[in-house]
Amino acid sequence: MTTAIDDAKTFKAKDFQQAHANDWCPGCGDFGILNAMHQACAKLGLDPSKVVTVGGIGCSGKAPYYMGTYGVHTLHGRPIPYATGIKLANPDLTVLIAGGDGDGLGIGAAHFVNAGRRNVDLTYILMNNEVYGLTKGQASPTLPLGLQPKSLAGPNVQGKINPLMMAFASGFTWIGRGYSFHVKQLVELTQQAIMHPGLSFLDVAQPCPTYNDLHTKDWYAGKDLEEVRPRVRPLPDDYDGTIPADADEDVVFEKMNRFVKMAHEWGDYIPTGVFMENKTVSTFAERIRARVPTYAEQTPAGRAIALPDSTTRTDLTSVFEEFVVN
Amino acid sequence: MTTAIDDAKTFKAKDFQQAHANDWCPGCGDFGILNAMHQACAKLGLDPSKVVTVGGIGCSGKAPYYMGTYGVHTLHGRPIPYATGIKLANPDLTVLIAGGDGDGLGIGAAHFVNAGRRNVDLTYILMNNEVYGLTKGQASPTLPLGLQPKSLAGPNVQGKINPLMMAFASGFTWIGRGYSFHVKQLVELTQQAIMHPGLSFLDVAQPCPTYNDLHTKDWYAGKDLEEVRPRVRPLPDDYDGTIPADADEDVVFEKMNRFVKMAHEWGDYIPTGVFMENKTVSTFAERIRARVPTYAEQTPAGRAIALPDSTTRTDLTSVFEEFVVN
Amino acid sequence: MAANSHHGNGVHPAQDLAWRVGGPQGSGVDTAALIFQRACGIAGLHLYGRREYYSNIMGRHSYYDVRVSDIPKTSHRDTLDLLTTFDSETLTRHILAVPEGGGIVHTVADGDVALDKIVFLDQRYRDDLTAYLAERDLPASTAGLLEDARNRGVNCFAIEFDDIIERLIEALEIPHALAARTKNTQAVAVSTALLDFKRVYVKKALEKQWPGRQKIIDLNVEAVEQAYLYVDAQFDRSDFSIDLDAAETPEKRMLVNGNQAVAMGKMAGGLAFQSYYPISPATDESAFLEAHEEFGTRDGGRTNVIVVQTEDEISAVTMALGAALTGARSSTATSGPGFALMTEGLGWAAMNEVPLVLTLWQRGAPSTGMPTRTEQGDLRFAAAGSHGDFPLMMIASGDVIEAFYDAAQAFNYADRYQTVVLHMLDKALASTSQTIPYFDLDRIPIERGEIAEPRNASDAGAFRRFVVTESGVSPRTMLGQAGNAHWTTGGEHTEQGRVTEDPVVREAQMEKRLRKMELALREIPLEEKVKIYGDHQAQFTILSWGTNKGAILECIERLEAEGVAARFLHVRLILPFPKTEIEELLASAGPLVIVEANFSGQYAQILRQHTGIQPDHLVVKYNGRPISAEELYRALAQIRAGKAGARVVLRNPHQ
Amino acid sequence: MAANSHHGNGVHPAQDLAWRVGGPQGSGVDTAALIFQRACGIAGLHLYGRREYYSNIMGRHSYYDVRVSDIPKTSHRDTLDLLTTFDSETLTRHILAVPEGGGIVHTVADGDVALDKIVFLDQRYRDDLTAYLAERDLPASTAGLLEDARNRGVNCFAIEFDDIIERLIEALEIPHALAARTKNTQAVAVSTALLDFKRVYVKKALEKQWPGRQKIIDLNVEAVEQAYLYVDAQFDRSDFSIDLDAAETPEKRMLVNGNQAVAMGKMAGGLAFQSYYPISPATDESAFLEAHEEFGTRDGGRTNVIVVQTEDEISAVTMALGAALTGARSSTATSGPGFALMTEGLGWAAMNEVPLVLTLWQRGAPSTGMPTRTEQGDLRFAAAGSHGDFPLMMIASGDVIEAFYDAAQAFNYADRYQTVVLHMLDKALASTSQTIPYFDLDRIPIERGEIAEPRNASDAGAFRRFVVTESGVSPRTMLGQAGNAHWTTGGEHTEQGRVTEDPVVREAQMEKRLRKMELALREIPLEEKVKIYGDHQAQFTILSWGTNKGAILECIERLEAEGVAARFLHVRLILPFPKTEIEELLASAGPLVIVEANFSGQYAQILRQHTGIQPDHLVVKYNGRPISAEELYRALAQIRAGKAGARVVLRNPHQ
Ligand SMILES: Cc1ncc(C[n+]2csc(CCOP(=O)(O)OP(=O)(O)O)c2C)c(N)n1
Ligand SMILES: Cc1ncc(C[n+]2csc(CCOP(=O)(O)OP(=O)(O)O)c2C)c(N)n1
Ligand code: SF4
Ligand code: SF4
Ligand SMILES: [Mg+2]
Ligand SMILES: [Mg+2]
Repeated sequence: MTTAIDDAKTFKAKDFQQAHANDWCPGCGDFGILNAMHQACAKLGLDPSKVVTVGGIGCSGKAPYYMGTYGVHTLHGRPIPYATGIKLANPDLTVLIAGGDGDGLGIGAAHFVNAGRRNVDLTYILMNNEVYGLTKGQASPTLPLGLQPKSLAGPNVQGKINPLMMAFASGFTWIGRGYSFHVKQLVELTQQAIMHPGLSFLDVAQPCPTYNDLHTKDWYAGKDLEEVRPRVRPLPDDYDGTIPADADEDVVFEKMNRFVKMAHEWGDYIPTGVFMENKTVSTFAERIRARVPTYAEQTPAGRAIALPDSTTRTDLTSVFEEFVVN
Repeated sequence: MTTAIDDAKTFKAKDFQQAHANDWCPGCGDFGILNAMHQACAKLGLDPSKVVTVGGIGCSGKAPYYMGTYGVHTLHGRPIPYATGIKLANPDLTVLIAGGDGDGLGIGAAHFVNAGRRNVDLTYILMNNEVYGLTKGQASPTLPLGLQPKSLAGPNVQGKINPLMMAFASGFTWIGRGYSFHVKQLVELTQQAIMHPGLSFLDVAQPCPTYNDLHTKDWYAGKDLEEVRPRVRPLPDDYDGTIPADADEDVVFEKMNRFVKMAHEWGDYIPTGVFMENKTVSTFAERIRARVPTYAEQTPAGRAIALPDSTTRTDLTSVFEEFVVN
Repeated sequence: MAANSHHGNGVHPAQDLAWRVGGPQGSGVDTAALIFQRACGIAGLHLYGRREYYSNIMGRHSYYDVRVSDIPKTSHRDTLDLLTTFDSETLTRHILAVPEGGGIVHTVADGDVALDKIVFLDQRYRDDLTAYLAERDLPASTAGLLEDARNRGVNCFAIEFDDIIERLIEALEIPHALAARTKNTQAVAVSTALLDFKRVYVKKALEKQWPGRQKIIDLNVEAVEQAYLYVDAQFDRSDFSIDLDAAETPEKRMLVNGNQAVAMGKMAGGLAFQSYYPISPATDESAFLEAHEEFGTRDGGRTNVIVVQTEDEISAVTMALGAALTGARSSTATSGPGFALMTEGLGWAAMNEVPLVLTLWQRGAPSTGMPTRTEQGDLRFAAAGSHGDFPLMMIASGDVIEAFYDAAQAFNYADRYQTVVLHMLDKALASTSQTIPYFDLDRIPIERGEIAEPRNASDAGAFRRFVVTESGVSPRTMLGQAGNAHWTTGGEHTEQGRVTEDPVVREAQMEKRLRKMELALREIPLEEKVKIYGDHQAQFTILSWGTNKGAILECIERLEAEGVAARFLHVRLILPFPKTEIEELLASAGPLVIVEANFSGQYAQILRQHTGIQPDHLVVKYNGRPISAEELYRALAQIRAGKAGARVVLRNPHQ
Repeated sequence: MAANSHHGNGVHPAQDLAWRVGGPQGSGVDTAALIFQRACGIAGLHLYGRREYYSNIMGRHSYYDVRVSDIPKTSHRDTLDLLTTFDSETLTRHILAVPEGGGIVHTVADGDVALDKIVFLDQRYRDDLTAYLAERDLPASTAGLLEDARNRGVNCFAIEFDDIIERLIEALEIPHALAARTKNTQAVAVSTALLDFKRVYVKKALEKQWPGRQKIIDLNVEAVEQAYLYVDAQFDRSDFSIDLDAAETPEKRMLVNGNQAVAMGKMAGGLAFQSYYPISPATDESAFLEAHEEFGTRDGGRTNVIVVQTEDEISAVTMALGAALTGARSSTATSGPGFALMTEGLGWAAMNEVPLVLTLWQRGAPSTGMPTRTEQGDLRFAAAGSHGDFPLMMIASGDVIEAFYDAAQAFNYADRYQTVVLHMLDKALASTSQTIPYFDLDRIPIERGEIAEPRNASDAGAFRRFVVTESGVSPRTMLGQAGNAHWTTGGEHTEQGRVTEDPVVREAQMEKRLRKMELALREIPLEEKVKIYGDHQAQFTILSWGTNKGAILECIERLEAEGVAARFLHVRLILPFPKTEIEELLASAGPLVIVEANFSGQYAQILRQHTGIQPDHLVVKYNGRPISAEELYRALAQIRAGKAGARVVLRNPHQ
């Protein structure tokens, strides 16, 4: 969820851009995703100083450099725990994660899975090109079994992880999919993901023209199909992934079934849109506040730790008493 | 899948037992699981020298010491990659993994998820007690949100991972659930899991009388229910989780829906049995053999690497030729 | 007669009692030890407690040593005055630690158990004992061991707890099951009765143990009464000359162990965020914080520390780093295996100059090692920290009090020098409890280092977070500060934090980062680097680090009492290496003895690496048990007698 | 005149050409370099190639150095004979490396580009160049730089590639797009034409480049022809006196880089299982194995190596350990960040005495550092390896040939001493190619160490896998052997591999494990520990490890030619530390210079730690680029002249 809209100054997409040279390959799908991030932040009226873009390691992981926000370029596979620490310590910040499919679902999968248990208010954008871009095109965990993009010595011997199913099984409360060259829709999805008051996962199909010579822009556009038609198309009109806070079991099961069916659609139809918004789950901040009421006012980043005389503000007298032995 | 039955000598359950003292707590559910492992191995006529029990770290992870097989007590969270290396290097071995819920779905979750992509012929038994037993009762990734077993300072602030859903989303090809005190059923499930020629996941609900004071043996037996009735009961009679090799899309979706519904049942009814056996997916060994035909005969553990004169058997002449520059 | 009269060497003051209680894990050993300690504490005595246990939840052997004295003691004792056993295994394992004049409490049933019926006895130990008994023509059973003990002049007290329970049932008219629940209390009371310790202290201890739960208190008070009566009736105490007397004191004393001290020290130091993954012997620190997430402030309010249990140690360290970037004082705590998973994050922190306190509770290594046994074996690895060259600070605490103040001070170092501060502790300290006065919160300064002002949005260009300065310190900013946006990255970077591969910028940033350690060496006072004990002028020098401190201090005192001048250098700041000071301190030519609880003398290696200096004798212990003053004293005696080699290994097969 | 005539110092033999080609990543720099190298190789010349590139896929600057010579060279050169540029950025970055008499090839368009239009130029470098040009009253553009070059006596050749393409279109009647695809070939041909190198070699190179693809070959052959014609027509080559002549040889030579050499060495050494996670600069080794999973055997069959790409490095190392337990020779390869994640597994391997070869390709550190730049900065961390004390072997290779044989030998060490062998390499070697003869497979022994026989099921009791022996080596067995069942665990264990906390068993196992390293020191011959080059008697000693070897060897030769006797000790076995030999070798008192590519002199620290010996001078470089013979020679000259401090940093702002 975003912080309140700043009405003192309105920021434009260009406030979220960076003049610094971008070193992604020409035609890389990452550009569309970045563009959507710029626009979404601007449309939401965020203050760049209150936004942190957290990157993994990979081509995708360089996104923070191209955002005019605070940028944290973390370790391979670790953007989720970094982002979690940032958000929990300073809940005023809007925290975006941009990372690759290898980063998130390979080396980082334990964090992905366990992030679902927490439902911290983060927006995770997966730049999903089915390969390890920056290390030169190896298979990533989202590359289907048996395919052989150009860097592989043989057909892929490992199967594919379905990111949407993984997010669902892990407990993400907002799940969507976009396509990097459908920027308009992607802006909307990114905005919604940011606005969602919990853990959002936006899987973005991203052509990697350099290494993924199978699922190219043309392929996503369905140019190889008998009847040319984009493979990436919105979810059916009647699809509604929202699980209301008061949903009963039957509603939940019905939603789940539809979700699972749509999440498994992939091939000649790759649905995009909001797959699920689960309103039945409390956020981690809510859970902490229930346990630690002072957290509402005294955040780790915001609270004073020293008295004016620069000695500690902490009082442990009552804690000491617990230990008195005589 | 098990190796061929040894008809020279038949081994009994006691051949798989160990005289060495067991240091699990009295009443620990792990005993039932161990018992089932002994019996299943004996019933399958396995040769203890050809079985490797791979343990994680935790109370559960001590299982290898109580098996009369080769035992590999690995690192916390890592039994899957160890077992994978063992099985790939020596496909003649039957490789069982025994590990805890924290081990498998917390620190080891990245391996769990990515094991699903490989479908190596392993049997993974999750000793699921919802707590970190050996470190004295902290919440594990399978403990539901808001519960407070006795070691916790407050209600659990993290949600629960559904192990069956996780295995499904990851791509395990055999998924079952048993209960540690329903040993007869557990023996059958363990046998089936071992016989399955791919990656099997057997989630076993395991009371931890020492730390999990919520989901006790009595609780599983439903003694607290209005109408006393075991919570752990077999899947409905008409449930059939088998996805045949030639299943069409509709069948797959129907199976999936039923699976998802049953996998989400948890509370007053905790279904046990075989949730899914997916026969549509090739094993990793098959995939390797397709790429490396000699693997069928020359396994990493079995192949010769030296000539009789103790120089290398490797011939690289044709490889050297690739590099000739002049 | 006062405790320990059989130690005729005159070193120990009148009151110095070593009591050990042991039994299967989960059988109430800890409760018994706590009641005993409370009783002694109430009687105004000082306590030094130490817990040993297996990596097991229930059933395997554990024991608790309590040393009781008039003045504070800083080591456990290998020789016991009284051993109280809950089972035959305990008897077996510790009976040889009781010398002539000492006492042993055991149940009648445990008095004759064959060694090979004791399932958890290590085969090695069983074999050794069997041989020991065979040599003496005694049976391989507890009966044989007890006979041997009696032959050695040990007083053996066989207790029929059922008799006490019977009398308790009679006295209170309660069911058997209830009466039987007082077994721990009975065991304590039998012990204190044998020591002729006033029962009123034990009774008061029960009130502290179960405050407000009067029924339980009454029940246990009666159990004490009956146990005392039983002892009086059964035994002629005149054989057993060890007594325990009270020593009233007005001072309020806490009984605190290392885990607790560090947790409180962190709270005092302003810890705002701790992420952790459970691992022995670190867990209890975080569990303590979790149980104290909200606490008071000295300006009259309340505040909190947020504690997150993560999915693994990688997440623990990187989550703490995320929090630290926002300005929150952040920390994580772990042990060797967890630390191994944190090293990548540690390098990232150093590269990005993020203040992070990483508390490392060492345990028996390598690998899983001995999770519940102590060692100082992670020093080399931790001092390397991560791949590459970078600034790393490392401090080590010697006891519970130091652990508290160091834990707080670590945050000041981290903020001032903007890097990781590794706080080295170990299992020995984690489960060592000491009686100490309240910690002094006035002595906890908060120094946050150089911080940049927020800027106007009009200040063009990214903030120069990593500006090259002479000191090496670049004023930092926190995520979310107006106008100070910049980047952080594990890659080499420009002053703004953008990845760069420019060779000159690379050199400048490397040099800047490392310069901070020179600054630290200039700024940090001597006493925070090395503490000198004993005779400052003495030539005979013992050098050590961490928790060997207590045993060494006792040895130094004992040597002093014998007229031998010795000096003890306790290294507190391990990294950056205080070369100038240490070279100066070691310049005088006397024999140098280094004491470490690891195999290879890891600190000795660091010392030689930086100074070329080698110890004349390296005393090491690596069997998972802490060094005791007694064994160290013997080793020093050998060294002084010229009978020791360059390497002395402390061994004790009976622990 | 033969190449390098402007180097008047007489050290280099007649032929010694330094060519550099650079351009944006993905623009064909590597292809151009390969064609050039093939042409030179076919002409019988020796090659030393080196690749520098950014952590980027497309667009950022990369370059390739090729040194061509009659006799093998072992270092790159900082001063270039000919620089061929694909873009203005390359011109900017390298023009100052071309001295008087050298040549530069650039396009006409690149001849006048403002520095601030070159987007990827580091601000630091742009500022420096701008200042440099301003001092000389020249514009801040490539035009200014070229003018400066001409002023310095450099020959600048502005090429209009469109003209060549035009002629090619005319000659072959092909579309423009097709003709334009020969740009790399043209760039090579323009360069070789300027060097007056016979075009036939370039043409032959094209056949090797695209074997069997005659259309492409024909097209490119014509491009060569047109380029030569263009150069003849446009330039008066008499100004540019550097030539390249052929030197026929009957010897078949391979052009192999470090990644390839290690992969082949592992195959030769019997590698059966490799698991890995991609990371620069290690990936190419595993990718090579993946592409050669099946291969021939010397007994006429075929066999394989199984390669698994894992989800992370933790999985990579532990999967390899699983495979190793079955007896398969197993390995993994990584770089610093990946290694940080492998340390827990490494400790487990050492604890369980599992043979494992871990190949560590070092890169700029700490943290993510400079992924595609070189450094020897992981030594300290890798040598610590994991928490605790345990046996660890570490070897380091100096060049492509050593890398091959070491990679094979590492498995013999691993099997013999049953522990981890860390094979230290670096990015410099990964992307250094050399012409070398075929490796000699007869020189690859396979020694599997002590292996236990399978037992009958009737042999009661678990197998004593960790039986305590005098040598420290316990005969091992493989999972699945009949009757040898036992356990392995990261916990301290009995001889059967069961977890134990018994202090005596613990001591015995610790001592046994560490004893193996004493055995290794006794058994391993001197030349595998330290190799001595130069004048064995000389007092002036250079000591180093790893890939600095090449640059040092060239310096030693050059010094020899000048009549200065110097000795070079190349440490090959880093751990266990060959104390006896090194102390003996360093006993003679001459000045000692240690050369390392890291900030702190990590090997110098290890040396001092073990021997107390300190170098008189420590020469370090840590800007991510390998040490060149030229810069090292200058540093040594300063040292010999008494003008250098104890610490000499090699810097080069133009790389
Ligand atoms: C611990 C560690 N291992 C490996 C690497 C090397 N590495 C850098 S990027 C990358 C893969 C990136 O793939 P992905 O996450 O899909 O991102 P993409 O480049 O495709 O955007 C790897 C393996 C690393 N930086 N750190
Ligand atoms: C890297 C590492 N971190 C932490 C630990 C400490 N540890 C030992 S067992 C355990 C948890 C075990 O829980 P689970 O996997 O659920 O097994 P259980 O004991 O419940 O059977 C932990 C955290 C460790 N051994 N290694
Ligand atoms: S390699 Fe692929 S993902 Fe990376 S920048 Fe290039 S096109 Fe984009
Ligand atoms: S703590 Fe729980 S899981 Fe562990 S042995 Fe005891 S009962 Fe079993
Ligand atoms: Mg990717
Ligand atoms: Mg558990």
